[in-house]
Amino acid sequence: MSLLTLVGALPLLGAALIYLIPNKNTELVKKFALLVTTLVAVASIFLAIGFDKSVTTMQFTQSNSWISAFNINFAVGIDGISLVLILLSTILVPIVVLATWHESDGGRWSVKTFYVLILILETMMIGVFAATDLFLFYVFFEAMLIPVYFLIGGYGSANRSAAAVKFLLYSLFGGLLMLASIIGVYVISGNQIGATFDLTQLATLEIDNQTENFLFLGFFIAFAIKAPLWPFHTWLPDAAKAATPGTSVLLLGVLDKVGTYGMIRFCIELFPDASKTFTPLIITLAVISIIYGAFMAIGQKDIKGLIAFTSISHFGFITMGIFAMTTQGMSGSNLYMVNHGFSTAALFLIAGWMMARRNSSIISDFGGLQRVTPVMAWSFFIAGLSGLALPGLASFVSEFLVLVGTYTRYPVAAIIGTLGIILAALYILIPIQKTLHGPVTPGNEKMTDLNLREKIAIAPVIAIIVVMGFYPKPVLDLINPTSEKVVTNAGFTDPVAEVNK
Amino acid sequence: MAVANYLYLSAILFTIGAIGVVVRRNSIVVFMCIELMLNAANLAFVTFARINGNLEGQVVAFFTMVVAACEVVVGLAIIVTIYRSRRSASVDDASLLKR
Amino acid sequence: MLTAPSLGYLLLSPMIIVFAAAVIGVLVEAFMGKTHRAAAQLTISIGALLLALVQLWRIRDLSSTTAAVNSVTIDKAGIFLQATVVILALIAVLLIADQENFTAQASAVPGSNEEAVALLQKNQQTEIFPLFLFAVGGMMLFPVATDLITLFVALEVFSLPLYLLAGLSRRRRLLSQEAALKYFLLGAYASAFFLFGAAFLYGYAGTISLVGISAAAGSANEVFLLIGIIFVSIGLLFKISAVPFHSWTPDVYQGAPTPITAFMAACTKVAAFGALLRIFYIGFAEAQTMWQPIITVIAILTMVLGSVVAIAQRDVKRMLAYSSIAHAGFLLSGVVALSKDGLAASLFYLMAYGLTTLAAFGIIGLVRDSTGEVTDLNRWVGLGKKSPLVGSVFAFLLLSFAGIPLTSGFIGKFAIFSAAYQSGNIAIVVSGVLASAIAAFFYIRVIIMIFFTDPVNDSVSVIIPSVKSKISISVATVASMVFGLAPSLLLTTATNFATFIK
Amino acid sequence: MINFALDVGTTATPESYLFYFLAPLSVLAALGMLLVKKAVHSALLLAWVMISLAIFYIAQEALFLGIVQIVVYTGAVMMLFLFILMLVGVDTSDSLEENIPGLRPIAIVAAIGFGGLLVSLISRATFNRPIYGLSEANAEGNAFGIAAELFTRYVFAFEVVSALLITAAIGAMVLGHSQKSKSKNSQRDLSIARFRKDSLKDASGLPSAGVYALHNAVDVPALLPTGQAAPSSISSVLQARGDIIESATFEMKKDEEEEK
Amino acid sequence: MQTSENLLWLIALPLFSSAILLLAGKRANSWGHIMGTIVSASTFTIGIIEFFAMQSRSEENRAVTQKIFTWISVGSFNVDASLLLDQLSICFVLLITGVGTLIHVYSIAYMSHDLDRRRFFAYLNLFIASMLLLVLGDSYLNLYVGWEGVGLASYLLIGFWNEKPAYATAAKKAFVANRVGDVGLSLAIMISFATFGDVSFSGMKDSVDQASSTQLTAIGLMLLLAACGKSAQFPLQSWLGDAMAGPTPVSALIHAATMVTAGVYLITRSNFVFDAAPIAQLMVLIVGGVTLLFGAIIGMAKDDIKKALAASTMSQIGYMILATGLGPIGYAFAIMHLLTHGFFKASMFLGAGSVMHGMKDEVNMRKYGGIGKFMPITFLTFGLGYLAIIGVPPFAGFYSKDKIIETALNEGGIKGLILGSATLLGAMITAFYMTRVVILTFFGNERWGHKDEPHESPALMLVPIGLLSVGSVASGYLLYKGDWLVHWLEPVVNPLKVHHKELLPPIVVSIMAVAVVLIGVSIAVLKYRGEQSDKAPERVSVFTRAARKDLFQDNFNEATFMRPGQSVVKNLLNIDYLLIDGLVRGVGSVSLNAGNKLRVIQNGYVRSYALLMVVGALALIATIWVVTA
Repeated sequence: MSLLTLVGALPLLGAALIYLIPNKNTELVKKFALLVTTLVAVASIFLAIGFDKSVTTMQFTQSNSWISAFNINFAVGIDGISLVLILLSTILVPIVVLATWHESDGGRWSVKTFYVLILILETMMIGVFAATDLFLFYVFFEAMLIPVYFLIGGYGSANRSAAAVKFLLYSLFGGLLMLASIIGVYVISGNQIGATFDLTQLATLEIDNQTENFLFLGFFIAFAIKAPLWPFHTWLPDAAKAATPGTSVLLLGVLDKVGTYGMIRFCIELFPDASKTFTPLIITLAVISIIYGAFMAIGQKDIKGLIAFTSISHFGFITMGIFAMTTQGMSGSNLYMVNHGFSTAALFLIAGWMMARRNSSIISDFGGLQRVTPVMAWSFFIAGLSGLALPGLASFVSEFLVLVGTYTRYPVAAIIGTLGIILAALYILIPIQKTLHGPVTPGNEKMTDLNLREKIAIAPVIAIIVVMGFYPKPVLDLINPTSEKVVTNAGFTDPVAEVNK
Repeated sequence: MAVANYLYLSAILFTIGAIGVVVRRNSIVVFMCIELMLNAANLAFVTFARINGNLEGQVVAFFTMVVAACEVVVGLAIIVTIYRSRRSASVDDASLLKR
Repeated sequence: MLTAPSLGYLLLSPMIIVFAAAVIGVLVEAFMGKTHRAAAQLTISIGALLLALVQLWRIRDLSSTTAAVNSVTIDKAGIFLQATVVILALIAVLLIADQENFTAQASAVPGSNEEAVALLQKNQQTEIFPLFLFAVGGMMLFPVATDLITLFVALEVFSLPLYLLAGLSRRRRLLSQEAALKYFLLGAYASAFFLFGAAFLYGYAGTISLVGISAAAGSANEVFLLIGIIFVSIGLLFKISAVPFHSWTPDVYQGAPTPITAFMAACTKVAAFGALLRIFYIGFAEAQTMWQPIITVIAILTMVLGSVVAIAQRDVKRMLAYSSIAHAGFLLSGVVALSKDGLAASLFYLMAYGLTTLAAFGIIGLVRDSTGEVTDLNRWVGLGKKSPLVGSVFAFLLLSFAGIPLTSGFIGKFAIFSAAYQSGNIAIVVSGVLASAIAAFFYIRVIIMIFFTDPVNDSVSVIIPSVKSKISISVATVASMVFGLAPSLLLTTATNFATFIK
Repeated sequence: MINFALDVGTTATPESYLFYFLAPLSVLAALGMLLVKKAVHSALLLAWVMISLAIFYIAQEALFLGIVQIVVYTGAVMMLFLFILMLVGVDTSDSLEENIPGLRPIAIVAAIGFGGLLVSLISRATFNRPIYGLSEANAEGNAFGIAAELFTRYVFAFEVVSALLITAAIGAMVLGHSQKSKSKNSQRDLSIARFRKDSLKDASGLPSAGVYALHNAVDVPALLPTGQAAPSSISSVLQARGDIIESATFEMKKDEEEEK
Repeated sequence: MQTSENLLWLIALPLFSSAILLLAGKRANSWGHIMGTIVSASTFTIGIIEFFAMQSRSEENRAVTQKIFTWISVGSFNVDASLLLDQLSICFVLLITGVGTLIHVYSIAYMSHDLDRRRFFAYLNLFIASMLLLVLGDSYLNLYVGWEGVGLASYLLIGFWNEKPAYATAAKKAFVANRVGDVGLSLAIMISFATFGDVSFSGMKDSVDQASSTQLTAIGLMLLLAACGKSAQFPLQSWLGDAMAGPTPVSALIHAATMVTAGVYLITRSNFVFDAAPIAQLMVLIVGGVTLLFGAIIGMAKDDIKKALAASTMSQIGYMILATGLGPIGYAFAIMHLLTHGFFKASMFLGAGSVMHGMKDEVNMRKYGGIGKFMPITFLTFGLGYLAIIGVPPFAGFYSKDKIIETALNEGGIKGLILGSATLLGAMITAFYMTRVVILTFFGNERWGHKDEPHESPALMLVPIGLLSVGSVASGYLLYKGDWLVHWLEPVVNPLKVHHKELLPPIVVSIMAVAVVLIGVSIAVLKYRGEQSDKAPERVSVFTRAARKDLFQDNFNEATFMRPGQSVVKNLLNIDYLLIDGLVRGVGSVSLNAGNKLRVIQNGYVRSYALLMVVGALALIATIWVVTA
């Protein structure tokens, strides 16, 4: 069994053990969950250490026959892209657990169930990024919805069940379209090279244009919903508003990345020709997402809705970078996924603490927090600055890479995209002004600042945001070879600078 | 006269039976219409047996009669049961299960 | 002079055992005292089914077209289907054994004194067991029958007991009797269509054996063949509840006693699909190009209508009825595929769906108030809070119906759509996928009601199931779970057994 | 290619006379089934159709079936129908008005379309083989031929039919037979009960329905010596059904006479 | 090129200091300001050391670099975090750290009553670090980091007293306006990468000949946009007036001496682009010219002393930008004016701060009057600054401004005429409004309403002002003498490569300049010599009204960007809910409706079920009827 499988199985094991703890002993449940998730994080760091950056093939591979009738294997393995996303997930989960210590207390179900769901979700998250078998990926992709559905529906705030359903239905709809495409790919593979779900083998298929386009769309719509790309985005604000902050962090920080990850791993790698055909369309959608999400964010009254829409804007950047088909765009997008994960996590966790203290998520209910709760305010501020891609903080590098990468191929898209930079200033600074600045609004005078637990939880995130802003190299080193490979395999080479022609 | 005429007759009787089920409300009459349809089918079998020159069709018709007899027993039992509870043999009255 | 026909008793033994047990059951009914009748009947039923299963295991590698002088073909797929029926029936019989669901005295007028006395005396209609066994026998015969008359007889053999059983509910007897009446009238109606079609097939081919029909290609123009195919299909499509021959399903599912609904939903589907597959794969395979578009359209209509109407249902049994309609549509893709893969997928799907259905109806039987089962969805609200285990299991089953990965429903759907896609029938795959999306909506709605809504102050409770029900529900659920997580075993078996011989 | 509708199996003239005589009649009878009000008339018309078909069977060299059709079908099955009709109320007549909106027009259109298309389709059939006729198959007699098929080729189906018969029997029993909750009272028990009651008014037994009344139908109450109606004289079953005729018209008009 | 290990410290020291001050929280209250000041002073020291080290090297070896680490490397996009100190940057380093240190000292006293003084110093240090990074970065991307860093510091400092919503809004406005400029910078970088495959100054400079003029023009225009944002040039100037919400030392340091001049630095640094892109260069001229008049006009109408100074800053930077548009020779004069301006404007701002300090934070000059006698030292230093800014010889402003006017006139033709008159007109207006400021503040009747007399500020404030006013007296001559600065900058901007013909002798130009200044001063003296009301006159000309409203710039922005923006947001919210989400919900309700409609078929009547079957059968028969026809 490879280390990768072990990392993936660990949370599941933890969930099983937690199940044995008596219901009443909630503190023990929480501590144990923290322990398990931290262990997973540490184990995943060992993955990173053992990862060989010099090769672009899958590493830590393992393949066991699962459903022999369809030649489905339990096949996992990681390359640079998947590794960084797995790291993102495994690092975020313990932080979420620690940060949202009391989130599960008032839920519909027991605290224990909450952590069992979280741990199951963690396994799924690792699985979805590690799967090298298309079918296995799909299984994780869909099965992942269930714990999230219950996390939103069971522990969320008002409107949770409607939001949970919307989330689930949207995702299922996309998933089913993808299923149709998967079946198509599978059948075609059966006709050409013997039925298989192995990604590397599937990438070698020769599919006629029309079919390829349809298959591509099946995958793409599923991922666009997941990502979410305009106009498939409407589930996200609702879900983010209804979910607990912790769940939202996982939802926006990790789950949505499956969409953009899928675009790289499946849309582009399996259907390079169709990707080429649809690139203009997708770039257009991405640009619309950037601007649209930003405008919508400016108009939000609810802090969670705001963060959700900023994410839509950011996902526009990520998608744009991916389909720019340049190494800068591709690496930038990958890096952006990681950075966005941490920035949004920080924003959402702090917003969560703010909301828990004020018992409201309406932006205008806050004000003057910088006076009352300086540490919280500062953390929020820094997270916000990362959200607006301030140089020196994590998002900048990735956003800039995306823009540069896009500019070299699609200058107009990049130019429109840069407008997002201005709007970002608005959508971050307006709420910051309303919440942190100004006179202290009535009701906030007695608000307490972050306690030690919360400080410990947020510190690593802030640290990562800052460090990744100045020194993204270690992560880029992991990402670069793979993204170069993806771009090359898709039949693209980076545009050459004018002076070097 | 063409043997096919029997088939036309069979088809017409079958149609009448099929429509009878739709238009009549008395459950016993409805059931009788179904019997008419079975008879129509039997006529077709017998006719085809003649055309095909083997007795299989007749055997089927024979089976049909037996089966129909059993069906009648069960069907009438059900109708009577309903009648006893509802004091009505109209199929329209038995329409609580809907939508 | 006639020469005595020779029968392959070994190959027929599973069916014969079941029929014999039914006859013994009738004798028990006649000669045994009231007190031990139920136990004896249950023992006989279980024993016979187990024995049949053992026999099926013993003959698993055998095959013959002449076991019953050409009217029955025992082959791999047939044995698999028979085994499926028997296994599902074994689970169902445990649900049926819970007499709480059945009327104490069918002949007593509902609400009459006589009924009250019968209830007071704890009378039982133990005739249910022989009727059940006859039905099982018919269901076993149906998918292996290879001539039209045996098909017709088998159809009636399993239908008649079901008509009767549908009317034997203990509570809401008027509804139950109405269900019986509707089922009977429409069932007989459909049989008439079947028979009429059979006549034309006979007219076309000069024989009523399926092999003969397929061999007769060219002996006449296709008019009679087409009339025959259409009308015979109507009879079978009725049994599998395909649109537009589905109308009976919701009414009957709702009105019949829940264990019977369970049995009906699971086993009838297996038997009817078994027969349908055999007829289309053997009898009509030559005319593939003619019927494929028609069946495709029906399949699409069935999935879509089943899913769409299910959304609007307020009664859990009706909802599952519509869900079963939708699933019939999915299963028809396997028929349309007309390939070994399609057959294997159908076999898997039938087993998986049957298990899930049994468990789901089993659970419906547990949700009650003082007047009996509560099937009104609005009163299921908050069930997950009252009984987390039952709620979770039901939710799992719904997810399996919805075809979420890691459930057997998903594997089934995947297998069957792959086969359909493989056969070039992409329209059916796309519609199937879209219908699944619609269908997901109502399954999820129920999950919301169970888990995410606060219970109304209403005295619905989950009864503590009897040991029999417990075994039945848990076996079905666990099996369904296992086939979802590790479908290989069943899939491989299904693939190995996916052969019809001519 | 043989045009089925025109050429296949041209029959002898007598048979065609028979057909042209009986076929329209049976079609009319079948249509009549749909149109008559009373169920019992429908039953009789169906019996007529069945007998016509029996004749056609015989004409088509299916002697055995023709007989069975008359004996079993028309004789037994139809009698069963009539019996049940009696039970349910032989007089009850169906209102032929439609109460499901839109059903009838659709049904009529569907009927015409269904029948028309079916007939038209049959007329399109062509055969590549001649009509055989049954003379060969019936060489040893029609009954023997059928028996030969039934007991060899279709023996299994034949055996299985027994299951059907048993099912039917059990079904009828389940739905019809009531397990008596206690042993039935004997005549002796009944007399003792009668005399032990408070009043000896009806110790001599109840009058039969219709006694002394102007009409002796079962649903007309008997008249007591006083000339008043005795409701107890009517079967409790009829009473429960409400099938009881207002007795006033049959009573002796005592008051009027006294006045005179 | 030589390397130096000291450069990192220039940035790291203030950055760490800032971080420490922020993280330490209240514990650092007692020593935070001291540390901040010491750190700033040490950067100044390093700057001095580097300056002398540089001077001691031969001309071609003066520039030094330091590579810190590889920052971003993807495909052909490689950017190191690496610093470059050359003749141009050292000027800035010295200005930033020098003036910065003085302002740190000043702030110790000025902010002594503020509870958050520690935080203030943290921000100041953060600013110093970012500004140094801006001028030391060896590529546009590194510059960009500093560029946004100073924007952030500016945001934090303007909004230092953000309890007042107006101040917080001003901070936000500044940041957003800057962001518009930043878009220009980031686009410039993108185009540069697409054109040169490189974003470092040296790399681009080497292959500038191979680039097409379209690309270079695009880069130039985008850089100009960036400069407009940062340096408050037309049309992005509107934030500067509002930025006066920040504490006065901030206005002195950031919004007068250093940050706002970053645009000038950027254009000068990109001289190789602009020299090859005439259209862009022309745009620079236009922007500079428009802004210098624009600022001057606004300055005439402002009653808020800080806003009047801010308008003047805008105008003076207009001069600098205009100078950079004049080509190689102009760069040096732009930098010269930038440096002298740094001294005298900082001095005047601090003087204004001193006045406010004595006047209970009153900023309205109409409520001043006759302060000169209460605050003699402030009056003196302010006066020196005043003389410098209006360009009276031999004060600093004279040398630098005169050179710009002269170069503008020397452009010749219509261009020279327009530019010359603009600069001369600007000089006249400057003289007018600065005189107005001085008269209203230090002369005339006492118009403050309260009993307490204004008092002189503490020494800790006066010393820095004094030192700066020394600068405003002397710096001009020192830089001018023997064209020192022009020679110093030669390796960077090549000012002497292009020979300029002189249309007018320099002395004539100087006389003209002094003449217009005198006219301006005279008008102001005539207008404001008598008693003044403490209220602004209501009945004023259209021009004054327009000038008071910043020439309707805010109204324009509001009408052009804010309002439409708001309505876009509002409409999008509706569209999102009604159309996009509505479509999704629509699908849901359509299915539900369909479900409900179809349920009607299930009417419970067994006969209609049978009919449905018949109809179904009919449809099938019809199908085969058609097929077999």
